[in-house]
Amino acid sequence: MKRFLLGSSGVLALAASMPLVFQNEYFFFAGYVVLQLIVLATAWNILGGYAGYVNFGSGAFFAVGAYTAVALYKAFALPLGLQILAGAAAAGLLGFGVGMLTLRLRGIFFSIATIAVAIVLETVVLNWHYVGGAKGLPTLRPTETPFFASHTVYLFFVMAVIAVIAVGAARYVETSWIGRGLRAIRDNEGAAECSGVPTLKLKLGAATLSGALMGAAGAPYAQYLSFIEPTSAFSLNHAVNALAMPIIGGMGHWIGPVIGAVLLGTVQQVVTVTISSEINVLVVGVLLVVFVVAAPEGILGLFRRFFPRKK
Amino acid sequence: MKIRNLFAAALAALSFAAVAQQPIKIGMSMPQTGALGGGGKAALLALQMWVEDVNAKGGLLGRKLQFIAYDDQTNPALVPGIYTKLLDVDKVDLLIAPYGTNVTAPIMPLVKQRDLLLMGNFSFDVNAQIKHDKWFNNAPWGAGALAWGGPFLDAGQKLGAKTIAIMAADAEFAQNLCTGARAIAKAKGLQFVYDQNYPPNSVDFSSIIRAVRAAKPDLVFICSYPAESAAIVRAVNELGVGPTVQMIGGGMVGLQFAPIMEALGPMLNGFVNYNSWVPEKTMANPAVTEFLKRYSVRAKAEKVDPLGYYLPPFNYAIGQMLEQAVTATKSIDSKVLAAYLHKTEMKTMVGNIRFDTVGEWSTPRVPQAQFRGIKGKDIEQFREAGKQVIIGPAALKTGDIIAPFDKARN
Amino acid sequence: MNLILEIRNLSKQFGGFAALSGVSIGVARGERFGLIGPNGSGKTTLINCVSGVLANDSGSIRFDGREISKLPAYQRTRRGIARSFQIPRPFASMSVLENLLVPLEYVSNGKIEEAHDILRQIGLADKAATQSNQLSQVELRKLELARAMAARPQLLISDEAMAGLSGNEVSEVLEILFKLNAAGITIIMIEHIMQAVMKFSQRIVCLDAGRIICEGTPDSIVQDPGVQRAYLGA
Amino acid sequence: MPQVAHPAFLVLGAYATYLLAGYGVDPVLAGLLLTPVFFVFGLGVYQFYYSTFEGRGSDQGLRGIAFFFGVAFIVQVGLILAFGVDQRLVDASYIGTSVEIGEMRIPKRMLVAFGVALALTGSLALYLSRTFTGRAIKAVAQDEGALRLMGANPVRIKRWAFGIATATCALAGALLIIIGPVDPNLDRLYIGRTFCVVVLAGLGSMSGTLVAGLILGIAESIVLTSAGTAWAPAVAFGILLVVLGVRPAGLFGR
Repeated sequence: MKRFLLGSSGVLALAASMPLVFQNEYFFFAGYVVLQLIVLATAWNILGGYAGYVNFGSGAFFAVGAYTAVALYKAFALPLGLQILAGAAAAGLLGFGVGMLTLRLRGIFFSIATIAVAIVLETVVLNWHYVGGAKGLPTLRPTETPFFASHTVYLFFVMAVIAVIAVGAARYVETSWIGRGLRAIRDNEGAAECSGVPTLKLKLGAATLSGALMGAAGAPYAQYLSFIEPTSAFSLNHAVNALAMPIIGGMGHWIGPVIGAVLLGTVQQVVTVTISSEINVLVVGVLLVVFVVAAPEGILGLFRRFFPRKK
Repeated sequence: MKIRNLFAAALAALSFAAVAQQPIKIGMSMPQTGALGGGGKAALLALQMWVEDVNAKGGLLGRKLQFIAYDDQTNPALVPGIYTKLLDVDKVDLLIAPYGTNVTAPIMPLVKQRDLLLMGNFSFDVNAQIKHDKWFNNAPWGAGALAWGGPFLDAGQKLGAKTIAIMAADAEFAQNLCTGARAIAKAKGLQFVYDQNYPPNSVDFSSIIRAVRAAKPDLVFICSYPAESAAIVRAVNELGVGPTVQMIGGGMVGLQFAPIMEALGPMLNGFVNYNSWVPEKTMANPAVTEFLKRYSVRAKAEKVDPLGYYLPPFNYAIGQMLEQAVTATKSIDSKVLAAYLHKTEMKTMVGNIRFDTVGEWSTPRVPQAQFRGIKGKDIEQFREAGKQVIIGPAALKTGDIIAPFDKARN
Repeated sequence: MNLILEIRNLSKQFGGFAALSGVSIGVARGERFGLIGPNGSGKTTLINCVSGVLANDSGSIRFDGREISKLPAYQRTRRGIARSFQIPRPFASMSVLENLLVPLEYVSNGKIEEAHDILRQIGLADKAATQSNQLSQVELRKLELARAMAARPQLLISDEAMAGLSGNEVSEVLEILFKLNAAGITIIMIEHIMQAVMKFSQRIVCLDAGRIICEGTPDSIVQDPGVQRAYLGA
Repeated sequence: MPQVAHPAFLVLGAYATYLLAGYGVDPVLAGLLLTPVFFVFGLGVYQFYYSTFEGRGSDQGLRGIAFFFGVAFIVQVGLILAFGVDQRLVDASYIGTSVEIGEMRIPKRMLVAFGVALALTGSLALYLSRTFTGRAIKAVAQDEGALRLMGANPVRIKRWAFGIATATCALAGALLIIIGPVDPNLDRLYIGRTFCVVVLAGLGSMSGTLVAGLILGIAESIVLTSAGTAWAPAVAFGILLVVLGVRPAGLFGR
């Protein structure tokens, strides 16, 4: 635990000192995306990797966070911190609802249901004209950001904080008693219940936490783009990334999604700049299939295979 | 010591020379695929022609132009990223907006924040709320929907229309235009018998056209994007809108694009739709004719819109405005250029333009034209006058409307 | 008689099919109780209802004097009902030892030593670190029992723990169950292998088509014409 | 089997039809010509899936879903790369004309699509109920062990079923592009519609599928014509969610 705290404060300090090293705004613009992916991947892994419930609707949680933030900003001009909390709360609530679905639905049916949730919510937002409906809503960023070189840098730092919190939460879940229970659920839910694991409670908890973290990742989205619009907020790409990155990084350990997100996120950013944004999505899809087929334990698994730990 | 001084001087001279020779970078994103991709490619070609023309004359302020354009796939979410990259990585000097309202809206906050000049590109009312003082739109419709929807509804009123049906895409441009058209229709005392938004990228309009038909309207005002426009024209042809309809059309983007005109052919007959430029005698001028001749040669080679009436002249005009402003002020600074654009009349091949406070044409000019006598799918027939007869506004009018719609179809 | 489990009038329907209709059974503390019946007679449904995997439609289930039929399965486990599954359901991604740590953590707050103890008792001590999807059939059966033991049950339900095992392996598992019973655990055994259930049980109930057709000592059960009919289909 | 790539294959079928139609082939004929190709393609996909997941018996739940999800995604992005995000459509004599019955006008393309779809569903139902392989396919969903006892190899049956399902996509894709223009992102909507119909019908019920399809179609067009045109995309998924939540066995399932 101590080592982790030390490590995470190190990461934050590093994030804070980035502006001294990098003058180019674009670095932060791109870095923000990578951090956002870390949060999404880590959050997905809590329900998907640990408990084995494959969520295809990550975009919905992300967008609920984003739109909650936008609506509250428009209505009460809430500061970003509160927007994030509210976004996380709303998406957490949605997570709780999706958790209730696990009562009846498993495997592929649960996954399809999450897609259904995403599309129904997207249609709701399409028809919600207060936040711009289908045409979207431009959002002005605050012109001044105290202590930070620019608003992008500020958002970068905020997302770094969320990422550290997300990874910390995932690590706690994994290493505490909750983690073993979730793994038991993934392996065999019936046996888990009969071994005294309160499966419903754990699933609800995991779904809520996972949803809330995704919502937190989505909350600053509108400020980041200075614009929000349903198609991209609910984009299937969020779902693919959230799912692909833990699988590629390795689902068993909290560092897996982080590795996956950093690796893929960076590749994506580079590819977007140098080749095209289509190829970058394709890269994710292809890597996903390749890893699922050839290296089911992800990069972590490969690493362990080549450097077995001594016991 | 001396040597070092000499070295420093040489370095300074070198870097000065480098600055002088460095090109002026002009950056933009342009929909080259997706809903607006067809029009976007044509517009891009016109801008490239302008850049080539200027560079052939030796550039601006002695510097060559470098043109950087990315494809935004008509996806609003990609646009802020592209413009951030244009500014921070590519370090462009001047910005042009992508063609279209929904892809322009997301960058308005960005340019306002960084206080940069942005040349608008056929978007509609994007600056109405943000009121950025360095925004200048090349589109001829001016602020608000009065100039746009007005002539259509005026003609409808003259025909004695009492009821109107409105169908609009759930997208920025269509919603803005529609809101305007509603206000005008209300002022004229028209009764709304159908008023629905349909989801973006809808492909099947049979149910909607049936519902419109059942409402028995006199006028049908449609605000749609290209693929939907084509689908709507098809559905109207298959299902009919009923004998009550006097006029149909108004704000359908896409019916100005040659590939869509070619694909629809005679199905277009009778539709009344807005335009920016049509080959009628009230609009022709030698500069545009000369440009279109050069353009169509290039367009055929690059397989983009061979007619190029709608966007290309106006995109070339963006270039002409930049050229005039930069040459006159000897500057590429946003503030200086914006001030010049505000106070000076701009001379372009699509006419002389003065901008109002929100950067729109102070004297709008939107012809509403009716498709007539189109036979078969030959694209060349659209080059003749009389195929798209301007029915309003009065200054541009080249013929009276034929109504009802069913009669105009034959 | 001190009843640890008291089932009254238990019914369960699947759609229009009555899997259990009005079953009443009492099991005494410390008893070795056998449950037999042909395939589809409702044995597994019955213990699924007892362990909480399924909810019964009507009737009551009292455990240790308290009504439990509305409790979720994990709480029944925490009160002392543990079971093994007919088809072994190991936590495949975990080692054998970790499999035991799940109930230890969630039910009994036991220490890791306890898990080692159980594995030693059951004869899996040398497999503690093995991933559980690498086990042989008999080892999987033992793991099922071991994991049930880790919940420190008062009542252990063994669902066909010997199906598909060889003669030697059957006696091995039987021996384990006898030992557990000797330590004070009530055991309900569901079994198809007649010798085993006859040898083990003090009392046997035979189900057919969701009803109890007879109840008694092993000897009397064998003689019962109803049982013979149910099994031989005559 | 967690086949979530099915709708993507459907769109792939539509694009393949578009390619053939470019050479002047009638779209329905093109769909028919494509079925064997898709059949073989389906066999291949299943074989690959089997040898990497089912055969190895490795945690196929999560990774199987991820696999097909990835495949669907690759198909979609591949189509975008190959054709762009623009809508594509085909031309045929029955597209753009309609049959008039009094006040009603029914587009011929709809009649053609309806007829072919009905014939396809009918022949599939016959195949599944009358032939040995057909019945084996229905059986494999319920009890693999029993099937093995009957002397049929469940893997081969499944592979065959997968091939047929994929082949159906070719023809269905052709119908899709006859009805209206297609774009690569269409499969997302069809995930909802496909699963909605299947779940509504109850897995494995052919006649139920027909009724469920009708219900969904009518519900969607009621929403389109009445108050909330803009709500149409949510219809399929809304029904799906409600059915999943209330009656997972489907309206016609047992």
